[in-house]
Amino acid sequence: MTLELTLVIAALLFVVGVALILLRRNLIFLLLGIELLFNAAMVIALAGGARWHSATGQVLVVFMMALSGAALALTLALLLRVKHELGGDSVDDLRLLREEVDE
Amino acid sequence: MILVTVLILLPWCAALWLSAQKQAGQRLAMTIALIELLLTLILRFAPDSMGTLGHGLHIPYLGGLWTLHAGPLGSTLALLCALLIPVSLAFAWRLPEFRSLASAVLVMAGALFGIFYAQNVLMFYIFYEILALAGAFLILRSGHKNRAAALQFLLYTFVGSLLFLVALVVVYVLHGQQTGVYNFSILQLADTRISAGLGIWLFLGMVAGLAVKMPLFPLHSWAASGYGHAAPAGSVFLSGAAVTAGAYGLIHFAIPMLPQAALEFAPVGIILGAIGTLYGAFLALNAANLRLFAAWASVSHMNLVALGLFALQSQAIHGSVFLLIAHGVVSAGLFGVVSVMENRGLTGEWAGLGGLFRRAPRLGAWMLFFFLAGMGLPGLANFPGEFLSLAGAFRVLPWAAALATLGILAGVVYFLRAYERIMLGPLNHTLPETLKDLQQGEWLLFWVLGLLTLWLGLDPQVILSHLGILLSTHSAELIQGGGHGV
Amino acid sequence: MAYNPTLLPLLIVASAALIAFLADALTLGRFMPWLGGASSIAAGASIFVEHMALGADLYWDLSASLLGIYLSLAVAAGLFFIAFHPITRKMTGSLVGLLLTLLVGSLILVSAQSLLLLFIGLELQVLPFFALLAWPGSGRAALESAFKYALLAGLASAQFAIGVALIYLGDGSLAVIPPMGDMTANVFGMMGVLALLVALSFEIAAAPFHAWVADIYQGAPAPFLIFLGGVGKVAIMGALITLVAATPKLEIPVAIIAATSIVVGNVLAYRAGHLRRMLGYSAIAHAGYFLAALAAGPLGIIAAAIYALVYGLMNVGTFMGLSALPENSIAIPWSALRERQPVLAGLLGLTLLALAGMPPSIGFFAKLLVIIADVHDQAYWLAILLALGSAFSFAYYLSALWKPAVLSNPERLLRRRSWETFAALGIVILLFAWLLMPYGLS
Amino acid sequence: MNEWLFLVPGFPLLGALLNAILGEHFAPRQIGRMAATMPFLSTLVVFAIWMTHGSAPNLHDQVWTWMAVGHFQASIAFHVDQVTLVMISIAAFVGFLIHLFSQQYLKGDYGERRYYFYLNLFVGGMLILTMADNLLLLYLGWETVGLCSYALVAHWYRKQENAWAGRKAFVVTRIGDTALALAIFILFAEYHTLNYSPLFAAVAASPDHLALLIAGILILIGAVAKSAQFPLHIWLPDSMAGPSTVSALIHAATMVTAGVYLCIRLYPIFAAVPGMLWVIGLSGAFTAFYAATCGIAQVDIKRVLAYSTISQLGYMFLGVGIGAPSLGLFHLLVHGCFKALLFMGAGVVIIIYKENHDIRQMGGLKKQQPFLRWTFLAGIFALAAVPVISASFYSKDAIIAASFIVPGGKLLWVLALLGAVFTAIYAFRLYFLVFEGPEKPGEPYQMGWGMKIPLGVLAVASIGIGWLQFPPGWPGPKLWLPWLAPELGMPPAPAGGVNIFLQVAGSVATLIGIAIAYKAAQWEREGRGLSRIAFLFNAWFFDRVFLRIFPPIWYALARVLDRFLEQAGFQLLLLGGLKDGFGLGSRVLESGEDGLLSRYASGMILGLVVLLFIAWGYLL
Repeated sequence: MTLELTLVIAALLFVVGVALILLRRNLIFLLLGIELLFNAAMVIALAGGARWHSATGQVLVVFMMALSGAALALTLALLLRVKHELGGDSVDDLRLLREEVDE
Repeated sequence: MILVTVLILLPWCAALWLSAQKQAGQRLAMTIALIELLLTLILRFAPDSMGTLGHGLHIPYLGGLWTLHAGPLGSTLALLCALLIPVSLAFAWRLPEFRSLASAVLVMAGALFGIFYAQNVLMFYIFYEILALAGAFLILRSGHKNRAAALQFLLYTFVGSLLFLVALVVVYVLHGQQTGVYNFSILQLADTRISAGLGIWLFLGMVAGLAVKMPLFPLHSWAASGYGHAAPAGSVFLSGAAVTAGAYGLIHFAIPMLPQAALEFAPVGIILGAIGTLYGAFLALNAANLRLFAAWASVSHMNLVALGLFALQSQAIHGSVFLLIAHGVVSAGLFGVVSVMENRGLTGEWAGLGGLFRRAPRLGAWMLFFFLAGMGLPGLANFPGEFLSLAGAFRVLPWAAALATLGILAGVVYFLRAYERIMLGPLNHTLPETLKDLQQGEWLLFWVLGLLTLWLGLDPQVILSHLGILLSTHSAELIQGGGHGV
Repeated sequence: MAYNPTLLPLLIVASAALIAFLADALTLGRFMPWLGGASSIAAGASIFVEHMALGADLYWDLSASLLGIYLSLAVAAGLFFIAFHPITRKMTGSLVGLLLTLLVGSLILVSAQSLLLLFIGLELQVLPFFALLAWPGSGRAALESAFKYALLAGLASAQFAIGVALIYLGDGSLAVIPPMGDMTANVFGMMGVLALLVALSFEIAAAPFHAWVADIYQGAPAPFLIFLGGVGKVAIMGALITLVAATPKLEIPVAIIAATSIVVGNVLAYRAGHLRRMLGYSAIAHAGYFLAALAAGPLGIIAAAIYALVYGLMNVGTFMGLSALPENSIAIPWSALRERQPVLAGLLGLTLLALAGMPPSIGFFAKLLVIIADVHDQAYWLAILLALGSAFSFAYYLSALWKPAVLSNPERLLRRRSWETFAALGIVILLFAWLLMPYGLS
Repeated sequence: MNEWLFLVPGFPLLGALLNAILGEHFAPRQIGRMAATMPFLSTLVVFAIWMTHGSAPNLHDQVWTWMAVGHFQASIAFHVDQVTLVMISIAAFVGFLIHLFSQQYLKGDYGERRYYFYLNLFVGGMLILTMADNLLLLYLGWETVGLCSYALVAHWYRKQENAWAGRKAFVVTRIGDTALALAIFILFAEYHTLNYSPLFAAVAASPDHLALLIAGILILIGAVAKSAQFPLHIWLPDSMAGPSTVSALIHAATMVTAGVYLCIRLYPIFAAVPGMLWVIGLSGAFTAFYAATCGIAQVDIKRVLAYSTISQLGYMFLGVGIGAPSLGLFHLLVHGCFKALLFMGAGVVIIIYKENHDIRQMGGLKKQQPFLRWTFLAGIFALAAVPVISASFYSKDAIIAASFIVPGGKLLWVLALLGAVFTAIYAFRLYFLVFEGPEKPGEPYQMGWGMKIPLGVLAVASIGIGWLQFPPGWPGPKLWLPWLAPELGMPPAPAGGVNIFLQVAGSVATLIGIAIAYKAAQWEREGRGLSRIAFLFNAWFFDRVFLRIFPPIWYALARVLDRFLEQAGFQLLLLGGLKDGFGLGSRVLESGEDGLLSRYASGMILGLVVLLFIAWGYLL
């Protein structure tokens, strides 16, 4: 029973994360979305660990935390520079590189 | 072996050297061309040069990539191409873009020699693609420098040749699975047992790749824009020599590999060839200017070659090869006349021409000579080829060959109408005053081409008897069964 | 994990990376590219030495070692090349360090047999680019490309994590080839493998996940694209090879992605005005060709490995050529390039032809191998699609060759004597490397 | 003698070659003289053949193998038998006379060298055509003479209508050549050989009626086009635009007779198919009648002679059609002489009247040019077949008579007789208008010996040559038919009462014609002559109808093919479609590339969902 429950939670996390990425315009929320996806992964990993009664689930979670943290840190640093140099932190400010469809 | 390797690599090095230089290397290009001619003559008529010349670059799964084999057909066509190099360079002598044209022609020549002496089908394919690229480069760099025409030429040939590659690989894999030997040499691939259904698809792929080059009817629209926009001197080589690659590929590689499928494709090939002959004739009649006129005339002749080739009948295939060679010389003459006129400042539009005979009788005489050769007048180069192709195809599919025979009538109509619009009638006032007749150089060039056309017309045996058995023994028996008769 | 010979290459490069990071503090930055280059060559040599060694979680099998050697040599060549590029004037130490971590990540990715290692390799390989793409001294476009790449790579690694977790949930072991059956035995495993496939397809810009590649190629500074296209992408292809080798059931989705990539890549590239965007789109098509090889069974695996290697080489050649051009050049100023850098112009022209698949170059032979593999596997439709795609690719590659752009002042073209040698070496490889190819097959 | 045969066509061809190579370095007069000597040398060789093998010529000279592929073998080989001997005598001798005549006729004309080049090439081509021993070599000669006729008709190319007339001649004859080529293919497909003797043996051995019928019809079309028979005759009247010497040689003596020669040579093929001969006879008879009716209403002196040629050729075809090829050949010989004479005479008349061809503005020339008048009168006698004293009484009337007794020949006889009447009318109408009546003086013109000899010789021939073969029942030499019998067999000969009735009918028809001609000439002078009948003047409007139907259709087809199939079809639909298709595709995909980050992410997520869906559907 608990396995299905955890999977439902993970699925919810996944869906919310995806929704955040697709709908919000502010870049911070995009990062939040990615963080939620990572959390969903961690929940599944824990469920796996519990199911197979082995510690590798937790080892996996620890690694995911470390790596997601590293990735997010760097992205936030870039976000700072983007806010500073491109003048805004919403998705529309990142329109410099695009296909000139009108030509 | 070394002779052929020199024959292939020399023009490429020369082309590289030419493009690196600043001033136009007319003299260099011409000497290279003449050396090439000499080499092919030696190779063609040296006593022991027939048969496999040597192996090289043996790669485990792909077979020897540099195995050279001087067959009678290959070396004869090589001789034709070697002859056309100096001719096209001579016609392009005073063009501003001589350097790029000459380097393109030399690269094409090297690729063509590679094709004719290749024994490994993959090597044939590689040279075939280089030829196509060099051809596109020639169209791009000479004449109107039209990029769309070059791109169209390129895409037509490449889409076709890659389909040929896929078909080739299928045959190669099937052969490997049947005999365990993975090799691209034609001797091995010739006797793979392929089921009829698959065989037809494969042959269609191969025809798509090879028949595009000799513009078979549905795949021909690159020819008009290609020849129309390239400089006529370039088109001399493009329409004279480059088209032989497609026909040679069909005879030497495609048909031996899939004889059964070739037999089933024969009626379709004849019909397409017949339609193409008439179609080319009609469009030449309606051509907007002289270049397009010569282009469509060349398309019409090449479709007649295709007709003879696909008839898979001994007279027809000999006739089609002879017509291929004759077409090389005659179209060199035709495009030569166009290029001579353009050197004299004539735009080639019909309105700007008329009554030229009064000013340039020599040019008029030679133009009539090559128009007559184009019409298939007996005694000139095209007639033996046309007759044998049509007679042979007639035995296979009478009504289609009869349709193509109308091409003889159509030929007269469009050639003479063009001749009258250019040469006869009252003198056109817009003609430049300084219009000179043929000078010594051009006069000699036309004499060479003219005598060759006359000699081929009156004594075709010089080529026909040396062509050897065109349908390889293997496919000949199979086709014998098909009731085509020798 | 006790010391094991298979870890040797990683140790060499990791230590060199650490030294490089410290070097900036000791103002020894200028020598770091040479140190980095030497260490990666040493790593390559060590891979060559323990050819076919099976470690705890690293297994240098045929394709892995082939790609491993290539990766290290490519990074070495890249380092020697950018040593002379103006962009590396500031913080060369940390730059080299980042590139070496990229190499470590790639080597892990190529040879890993355990999911966790794959995940770490992926992260190690992706993170350096967040910084590299927006290196100080490159414009605002570079910054935007870096951020886009960072965010989307984060999304991909999240999916990768979900995949790993699901597979672990499914069969309880993190090994790519689990003890009993393969990963897709159960439903979770299946979904997990698909998530992995999606994440990795994103990284090599395969069709449905291709949107990012054009912007990054347009914005990012050219020298670092040598590494993104030439090294990073090839490593991910190595990972895909191990993945698909372990789970044959993936061949149908891979085939589907391959077909869509070929079509989408060629169609997009056809009208791309900007040179870099065209290269980006054509990268989609090449990912498609690679996946087409992958979808062709055992012989396909070898063909895919060779195609990955050849594609990497071509990419390195292309971006070496482009890094001599000023950043915002829409098309290649051939006349100016030919005067100032004749050999580099030759290399650039030849690589474009090789990318298109012009016969004498290895590009053609790689494609030929892929076609042979597809035909061997009776996937005729894929072979024909590949043939048509590469035939059509000539249209936009050659229009890049033919569209002459006029450069306002030729001085902005970078002139380096040493780059001539790189270019000459590149041309030799491009023209004659196919001689060695069949031996790779045997 | 065998190995010298190649000299007969060889000399004129050599002349042409020399002219082509060295022509520019010599004065036109020297070229003219060199050109004239060539047919003279050929005539000498032919004369030698007459002397040595006159009675039963059967010479063969294999020069070299032209084409040999598989079992098919065609070679450049010459063969002379009775029929060929007659033909080459005409071609060589009349050719020489024309060369002689043109020395003065075309002196100082522009393009004189070109004229002699093509004249020599023509004579060579005609000799090859007649001496060929296989159909392929015949086809070579056939096309060479076609080419020369094009070039010579368009000799004065500076006027557009002359160039157009030349082209029209070549195109119409080329229609026949295409038919002939098809016939050659059929024979090649059926019997695998094109040499005459093996071909006839194979035809006799296994006559496949359908193939031979089609081949026969196609050969007839070829002959009809070359010999300007109805309906493909429209090119002959227009090709009068060329010099008169050209008309004399090509459109009287040699080229137009090639069609008749072909039918005589391939007689066994026609004979093998029942009813085929009658078709030839009908076409000949009808053309004879049709052309004669048109002849009476012409005003241009050369057009009268052109229609007369068409009509006389009709008689020759009639001769072959009723199973009397030897009579046809006899009339061919006779016609060759007097028609060449008439054309040359007309040429001089045109010079005298300063290039004015209209016979209504001529008259009374007999006082000014007595010699021309008497020679022209001899020709007119022969043309009208005046009883006893003219040659064609012995040849044409024999054909008309023979046609009566052939099964189904009554219709042919009636047509032929009417034709004979009309022939007499236009012949003497021409003579009376030009030479008799009130005198309209032209330019004084002194004919040199170069012109007088040909006219004199041909005048004598057109009177005397008929005596070779007296009609049945008459005393006198009957050499012609027995000489040709071994090769062409004896023609049907009417006997007793019927014979006399037919001979009288023929003579009476001619005399009636002469009387009508006298009245017609007077009407013509008063301005209300036969020429005002538009129907006859425009040759039953055939020419106009033909020109309004076929060329426009041909050019329209070319335009349609060019605009719709090539430009619209291939360029627009196929290539344009592909290009736009790609353009559209890339525009759609590009919309996904507008730089918006969240759209990229959506691409990824969408991809994952789709993949999961496919995997779920497929795998579980």
